[in-house]
Amino acid sequence: MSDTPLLDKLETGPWPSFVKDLKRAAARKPAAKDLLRQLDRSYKDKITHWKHGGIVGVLGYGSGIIGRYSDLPDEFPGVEHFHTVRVNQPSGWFYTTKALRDLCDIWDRHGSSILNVHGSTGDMVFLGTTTDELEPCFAELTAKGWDLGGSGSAMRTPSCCLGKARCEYACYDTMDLCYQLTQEFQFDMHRPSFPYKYKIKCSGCPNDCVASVARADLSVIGVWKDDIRIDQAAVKAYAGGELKPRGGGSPYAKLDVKADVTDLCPTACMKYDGGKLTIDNKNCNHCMHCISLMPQALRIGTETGATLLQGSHAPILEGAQMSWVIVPFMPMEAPYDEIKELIAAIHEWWSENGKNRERVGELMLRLGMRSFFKAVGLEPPAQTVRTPRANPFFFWHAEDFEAEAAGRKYIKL
Amino acid sequence: MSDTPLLDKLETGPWPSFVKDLKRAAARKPAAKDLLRQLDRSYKDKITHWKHGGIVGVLGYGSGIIGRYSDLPDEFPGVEHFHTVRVNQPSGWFYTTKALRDLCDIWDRHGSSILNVHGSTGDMVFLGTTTDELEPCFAELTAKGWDLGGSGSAMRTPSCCLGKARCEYACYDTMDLCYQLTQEFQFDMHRPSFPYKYKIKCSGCPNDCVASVARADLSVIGVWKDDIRIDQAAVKAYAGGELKPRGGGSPYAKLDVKADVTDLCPTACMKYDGGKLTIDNKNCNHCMHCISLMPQALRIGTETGATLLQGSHAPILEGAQMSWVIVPFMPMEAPYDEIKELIAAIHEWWSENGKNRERVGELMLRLGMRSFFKAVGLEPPAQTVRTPRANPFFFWHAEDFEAEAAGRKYIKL
Amino acid sequence: MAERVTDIGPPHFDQFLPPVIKDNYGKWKYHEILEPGVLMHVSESGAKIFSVRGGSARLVTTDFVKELCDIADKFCDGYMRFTSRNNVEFLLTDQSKIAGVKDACKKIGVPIGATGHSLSNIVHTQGWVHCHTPAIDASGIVKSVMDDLYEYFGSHKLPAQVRIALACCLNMCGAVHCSDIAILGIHRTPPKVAHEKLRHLCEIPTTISACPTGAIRPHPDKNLKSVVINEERCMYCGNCYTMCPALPVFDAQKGGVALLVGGKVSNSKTPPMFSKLAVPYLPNNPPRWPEVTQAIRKILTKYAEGANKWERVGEWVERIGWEKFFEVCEIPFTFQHIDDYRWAYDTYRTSMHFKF
Amino acid sequence: MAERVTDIGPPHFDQFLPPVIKDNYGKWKYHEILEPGVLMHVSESGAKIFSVRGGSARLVTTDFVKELCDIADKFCDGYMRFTSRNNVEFLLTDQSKIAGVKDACKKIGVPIGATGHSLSNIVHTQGWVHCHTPAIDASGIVKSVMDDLYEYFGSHKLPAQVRIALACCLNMCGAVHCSDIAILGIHRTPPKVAHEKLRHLCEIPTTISACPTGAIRPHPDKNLKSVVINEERCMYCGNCYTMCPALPVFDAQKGGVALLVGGKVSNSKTPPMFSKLAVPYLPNNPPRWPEVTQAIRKILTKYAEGANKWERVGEWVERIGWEKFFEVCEIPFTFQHIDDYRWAYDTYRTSMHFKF
Ligand code: SRM
Ligand code: SRM
Ligand code: SRM
Ligand code: SRM
Ligand code: SF4
Ligand code: SF4
Ligand code: SF4
Ligand code: SF4
Ligand code: SF4
Ligand code: SF4
Ligand code: SF4
Ligand code: SF4
Repeated sequence: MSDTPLLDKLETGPWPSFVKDLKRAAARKPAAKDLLRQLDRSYKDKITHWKHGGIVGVLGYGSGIIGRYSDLPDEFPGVEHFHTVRVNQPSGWFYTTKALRDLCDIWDRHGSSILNVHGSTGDMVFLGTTTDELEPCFAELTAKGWDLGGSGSAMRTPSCCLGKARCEYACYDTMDLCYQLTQEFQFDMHRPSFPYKYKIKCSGCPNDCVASVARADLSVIGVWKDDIRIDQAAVKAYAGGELKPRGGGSPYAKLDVKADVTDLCPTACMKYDGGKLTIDNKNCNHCMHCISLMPQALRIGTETGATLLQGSHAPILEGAQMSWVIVPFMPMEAPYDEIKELIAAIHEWWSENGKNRERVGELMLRLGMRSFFKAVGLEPPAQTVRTPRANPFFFWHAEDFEAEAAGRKYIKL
Repeated sequence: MSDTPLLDKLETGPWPSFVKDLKRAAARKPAAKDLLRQLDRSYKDKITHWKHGGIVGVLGYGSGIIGRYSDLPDEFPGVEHFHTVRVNQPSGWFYTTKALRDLCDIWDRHGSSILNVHGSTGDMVFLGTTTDELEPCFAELTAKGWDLGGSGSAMRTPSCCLGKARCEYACYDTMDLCYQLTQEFQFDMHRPSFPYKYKIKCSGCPNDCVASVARADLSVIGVWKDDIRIDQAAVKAYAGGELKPRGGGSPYAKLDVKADVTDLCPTACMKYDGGKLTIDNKNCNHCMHCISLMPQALRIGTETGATLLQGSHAPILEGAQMSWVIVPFMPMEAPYDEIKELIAAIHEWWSENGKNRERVGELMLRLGMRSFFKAVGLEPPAQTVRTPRANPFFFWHAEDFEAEAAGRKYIKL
Repeated sequence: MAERVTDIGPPHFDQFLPPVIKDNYGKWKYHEILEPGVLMHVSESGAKIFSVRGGSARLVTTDFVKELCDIADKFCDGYMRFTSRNNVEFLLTDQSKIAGVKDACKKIGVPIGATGHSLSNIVHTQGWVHCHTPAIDASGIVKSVMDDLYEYFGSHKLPAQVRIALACCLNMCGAVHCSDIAILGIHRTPPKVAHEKLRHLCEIPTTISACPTGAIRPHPDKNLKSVVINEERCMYCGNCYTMCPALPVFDAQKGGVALLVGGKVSNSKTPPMFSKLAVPYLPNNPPRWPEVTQAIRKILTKYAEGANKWERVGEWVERIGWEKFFEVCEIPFTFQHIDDYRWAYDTYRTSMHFKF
Repeated sequence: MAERVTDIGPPHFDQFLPPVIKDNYGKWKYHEILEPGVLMHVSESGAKIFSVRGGSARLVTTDFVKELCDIADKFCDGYMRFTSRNNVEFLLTDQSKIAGVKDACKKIGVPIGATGHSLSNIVHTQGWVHCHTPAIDASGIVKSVMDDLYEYFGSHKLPAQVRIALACCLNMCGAVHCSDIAILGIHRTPPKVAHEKLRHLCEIPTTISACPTGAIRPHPDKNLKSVVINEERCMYCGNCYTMCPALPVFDAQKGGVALLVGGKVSNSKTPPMFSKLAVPYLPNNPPRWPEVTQAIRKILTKYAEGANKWERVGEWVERIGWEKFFEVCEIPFTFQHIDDYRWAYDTYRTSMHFKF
């Protein structure tokens, strides 16, 4: 009889089977074999068989490794220790086969041969090794130019969409920014000393292909300030059906420019009279809908940069948050001093004020936006709110009264 | 020189001047005269000159009177005492001149001759009398069939739109319900024993002409369940310009049925092809827009009743709330037993659980909707939420597990 | 002594209804607005009732009410009513008498209007006329604003109806929180503790628990039997003063007016909306509050110019976006605009949906 | 011993880019989706790059990665990448080689698709494969759901793109909170306190403060040096377990799956939205979780039937209204659906905008 009767049921079906795949590693690796056996046991018991993680790592680093031990080590000795190694991915997850084979070889030598491509934060996750293999594995990785990603209360591995490498919508160089920030914050990534985790994700445009708005303490999203570029001939070609909507990626053969594009524009800032398409760009909110449906007719503007949004995280503790706008527009060119300095200022404010395990977004809610903006030296932009407050409970500081004495007015009359 | 140099500046201008009017009373009433003088002083000092109210009232009642004393009694002896008497208005604020003259005469005899038609809650507010005039004034009022309204932690004077008396949109008899509920809760209105105030407002349709959704612990808003009645000939007359939009109440001479009506329908459940107007009534959300613009072509349905919403109040303490749906549809016919029993059950739950000065809407937030719905014996309707929860922090009770054991399923498969 | 009559409630409305209403109760079919301030309702039976609507200061005298009665007696068989916004309505069946009602109203200074796309009467509160907590007066500001915007009361010029309300303190008795334009009296300094009075007048635990932000603590000197206020936490709501007269929250110099905009309560097209902070502070400037009237006129004018047909103030602002509203009205964005109370998070812009 | 190398960060991406990308970096002009799973990007220079996208289990072996490398070596000059949803992309310049890539993928069981209006790969987490807090497995459910919905991965049949994500506990490492459909592992019973272990393993103040609802108190018996849990307040979030291993929150019978729907992160038309609770509980039923796959299929099918063109799941639901969504999907409304956490108020229906 099979060791893994329940898992075996996952070998069939059209989607790639991790069971089939892992059985290959199991054939040569006791850890992989016991992983499957213990997993099958979990399928039977409907419960995890991993103990609460312990603290393991490589010398000098406080992060990059997640310790893990089986709670049934006698039954499954191959996974008594089964730590993971987070390998910092390259920007945009581009690889050469040479590099990938190197990584595989290292992991075949020092671990279970099982991995995630990739982890949810972005790292390549090597799944399952023992404590004594950590240091040799790390040495081989660095020798080949690789390093560990983040874990714990530290800067986490930044990630980005592929941006200018292969996307016409990229408003700034996501891959370069991601690389530069990763380098800039190496120390903070490997030596946890923040109140909690800190994540950065870089998307090249409001399509947000790395979901940064939902899962990055700092979301950097590309945007343009000027006008959408229009190729009227191509608009005609879409209207005529020679060009397919969304580059051919939809079930719909032909675009009805009015019904599909201009009527669905959320700001109603477009007009199409059957001939010429016009856009009132001052009222466009960069939603990307029109551009996505007619990529050959419409292009993002040329005065480009990024919006910074801050504060998203998963629901623990206050409920999930999405990031909100803190800087509507920042030019985004190497060496990226402005954003680097801002991040450093944010870290300082957060480290000084944040409670243990308080994300920066939670701290902003707790202390209020004024405290944040003042501390990092930013003006509060009207774009930071979707709507101003409805309640009348607002504060006045001495500096407000001083400003009034000096002539501040709250509306121009 | 005038006693009231600042107020005098409010005698000019096209809008009715309360100063001019009150000066008439001032000519015969010292209280009215000193009211204006003290008010002028406030205009100068930019500060109120009323002391924190004291407890005064009529025998056996704990409410209906708001005590008020000047903080400058020596300067303005006429307003040393200046209490108000809240006279419960008749449903819909309908009066005969006979009744109004009676009321005026009573107030001329026992008070300042100054009044509000009407107070924000709905009462006719007699403004300004002394403690010793309260009982005689009350006696004369009751002799003529009038009674006091509410104040303090009590049932407050219910109010209603004029409904079926003069409005084609009324989905139930607001004036009758308002009267019946006022009578039903006389005891609770005059003897404050709730945790805080409790207000009821009755609007005949979703236009909500008494703003009940914003300022009633219980908002009763008329609605229909079946189809909007369409007179296609009248639709044509609107399209043709023979009938004016909104009965003539707008600056626009002619209706564009598509642009003005169907395109603005929030559920997009209407169609107009230039000939016939059709409505997918199952998807109509009763917003009233189309009916309001074409009152001669469209009429509310015939299966009518009311939606109950609960919980609105001004911002103290948690921030303002609007009422939310607790019963999507209740037939609303005399003797209104169902709603009376529900209100009684709500009061019981609130009185048992509410903290001092906690509105029922705040209690619902604090204890959660399950506690409320269970206590008053209602099923939770899907309409109670605009959207289900986004956070994953939900509770399970023993009764849920029992129901599951007995076969409850959370989706039909 | 005769037996005391109590708990009789108000008179039944039936006795106040004109015969045409009794006969057609629940049978009204449609209405027309014949001109600003004049409504005609038509019954299924063919019967008609005309209503002439007039403005009132709400704060009135019995003299004024009797003048109204005179008009109703002369033209309306003695029937009249008031509206939910404190206007008066004369009810009549003989269309030819409308002109008479209007003339008579003119004589006593009652303007006709408030129907359809007008600016109706301002719902408001007591102010310095009768309350102990106001930051501002009510009636005087209302008079000033209505004088200034008079043209909109008796016309149908606006893109939709506009409803202004005023409340003289954060208790918001005017229920201003869902108004197209809300005029709100605000304090801006923490209460000053009158220790001597406090010990006699106030219950300390109740006072402490009245504060929504937890700014009040027992005074460290137990003998004082008083409290101290953490001024950094206080947002001047005055709720402690409601519970304890020894905590006055007034400051004649700093108090003033905030304007909130974009609220509504009808369900027409969009659901009811709260008003949101537009102008955080305008000076308290009796007797005519020029800054307040000018600011409101500016907002109203920009709305009238910018809104689509049928668009309420809030619908216009939501469509163009608040950042554009601030720009159009030339209102600088301030820290006060950013919510930092209980549900602040829901007001933040968690998207790229903004304009430059 | 050689000097230890640290803090070098990842290799610079430059070395991994194919020449056509280096040459046209930042110059891409537009793209076409030639067929499901096959993209063509065209540069201002006229250069083209083709990308063939394939599905992966994400939990893979070095054997599998080497197989991918074989394909990339054969057809792509050794260049490839992974996507933000754990798909693999083969990058090539010679259009004629696309067929070869597809064939080779077929041989190793890699399906082609995930572009345009498809269902892409399921972002997911560790589950029983590696984590200490899961209520459910991750990889097994993903496999089961993708097997069932396979047809949508390699086609453009849907009204818009659909993104499913899975997280095995409330920590939500899959960041499921903004997904069209979210599969979430939930515990439904309070942690069981292991007093003996607790005293050795956990810091009591940290444990207490970890609880968002304040359900944890010090044990009244001081000698125990442990805690008690107020079971009525506990909503099984597991945060205390994260801080203290002596508070396991598992129950093999009661744990299971909740489905949340309607989230998105793109700004296209509508702003990013959270996923909302649709199905509060489905049993944890390995190895194939049939109730979960069926429920998801039902929701997806109803969406595909009911949505307008270009409408994401959340846009569809918001348009028809949640009460209609529940009706269409035959999901009974329960107390669990009603928010009662921090910002609950904002989810309540404060309008008449509902349907019967
Ligand atoms: C490996 C990974 C899941 C995966 O399978 O991909 C993961 C695994 C764990 N996460 Fe995570 N998280 C992972 C990405 C995420 C993400 C997604 C992201 O980063 O984009 C999130 C949501 C976004 C966010 O940060 O809020 C996430 C939100 C959490 C949280 C809740 C944080 C919160 O503020 O709500 C916790 C709880 C904690 O930190 O105590 C957590 C905790 C954990 C721990 C360390 C368990 C724990 O309680 O200590 C898990 C270790 C599992 C193991 O044994 O391997 N993980 N975690 C992901 C990291 C791989 C990588 O480096 O690429
Ligand atoms: C007279 C009136 C204003 C007016 O000029 O019309 C009024 C006057 C007062 N209100 Fe009010 N409220 C009046 C309608 C309202 C309304 C509107 C309504 O009822 O539709 C509201 C908002 C709706 C609501 O109930 O939330 C309202 C919300 C408050 C509040 C805040 C309640 C809250 O939950 O946020 C307070 C504070 C309190 O109760 O301590 C308050 C307190 C007061 C007090 C008693 C002052 C106090 O702190 O104790 C005021 C007495 C003034 C005086 O000296 O005459 N008043 N109050 C209104 C009653 C007249 C009438 O009976 O017809
Ligand atoms: C008389 C009055 C009811 C009463 O019992 O006193 C009333 C009477 C009518 N209302 Fe109203 N409304 C009255 C206060 C309200 C209020 C409450 C308020 O302002 O505090 C509202 C909600 C306001 C808000 O949303 O902020 C209100 C929102 C409406 C609407 C929705 C319009 C919109 O665009 O949102 C309609 C529909 C319409 O105007 O076509 C409406 C329609 C009507 C109609 C046409 C109903 C009918 O067929 O008879 C009545 C004449 C309207 C007109 O004058 O143009 N009534 N109406 C109230 C007159 C107040 C006044 O003197 O100005
Ligand atoms: C390759 C990838 C970026 C990367 O660096 O890895 C990518 C690539 C592209 N995305 Fe994306 N998106 C990628 C993840 C995302 C994500 C993130 C996610 O799913 O976690 C989103 C946000 C999803 C959400 O809103 O929940 C995303 C939302 C979009 C949209 C918005 C569509 C919408 O209706 O909301 C577009 C526009 C479009 O499809 O026309 C878009 C458009 C594109 C374009 C057309 C951009 C371009 O011109 O090259 C690319 C091909 C799309 C296609 O396959 O149909 N991309 N895209 C990611 C592929 C993931 C996968 O394997 O499935
Ligand atoms: S986020 Fe924008 S720039 Fe980046 S890959 Fe997606 S569509 Fe392209
Ligand atoms: S990007 Fe969006 S808002 Fe801007 S014009 Fe296009 S559809 Fe309209
Ligand atoms: S709420 Fe409806 S029924 Fe009542 S007066 Fe207004 S429009 Fe008529
Ligand atoms: S009442 Fe509103 S939702 Fe219903 S059909 Fe008319 S406009 Fe549409
Ligand atoms: S709003 Fe404030 S100041 Fe004005 S009447 Fe009400 S409680 Fe008094
Ligand atoms: S005014 Fe309000 S916030 Fe300030 S101390 Fe008093 S109750 Fe607290
Ligand atoms: S979601 Fe929870 S159980 Fe799953 S990997 Fe993350 S922390 Fe572990
Ligand atoms: S599981 Fe969550 S809610 Fe329950 S006791 Fe632990 S931390 Fe508190």
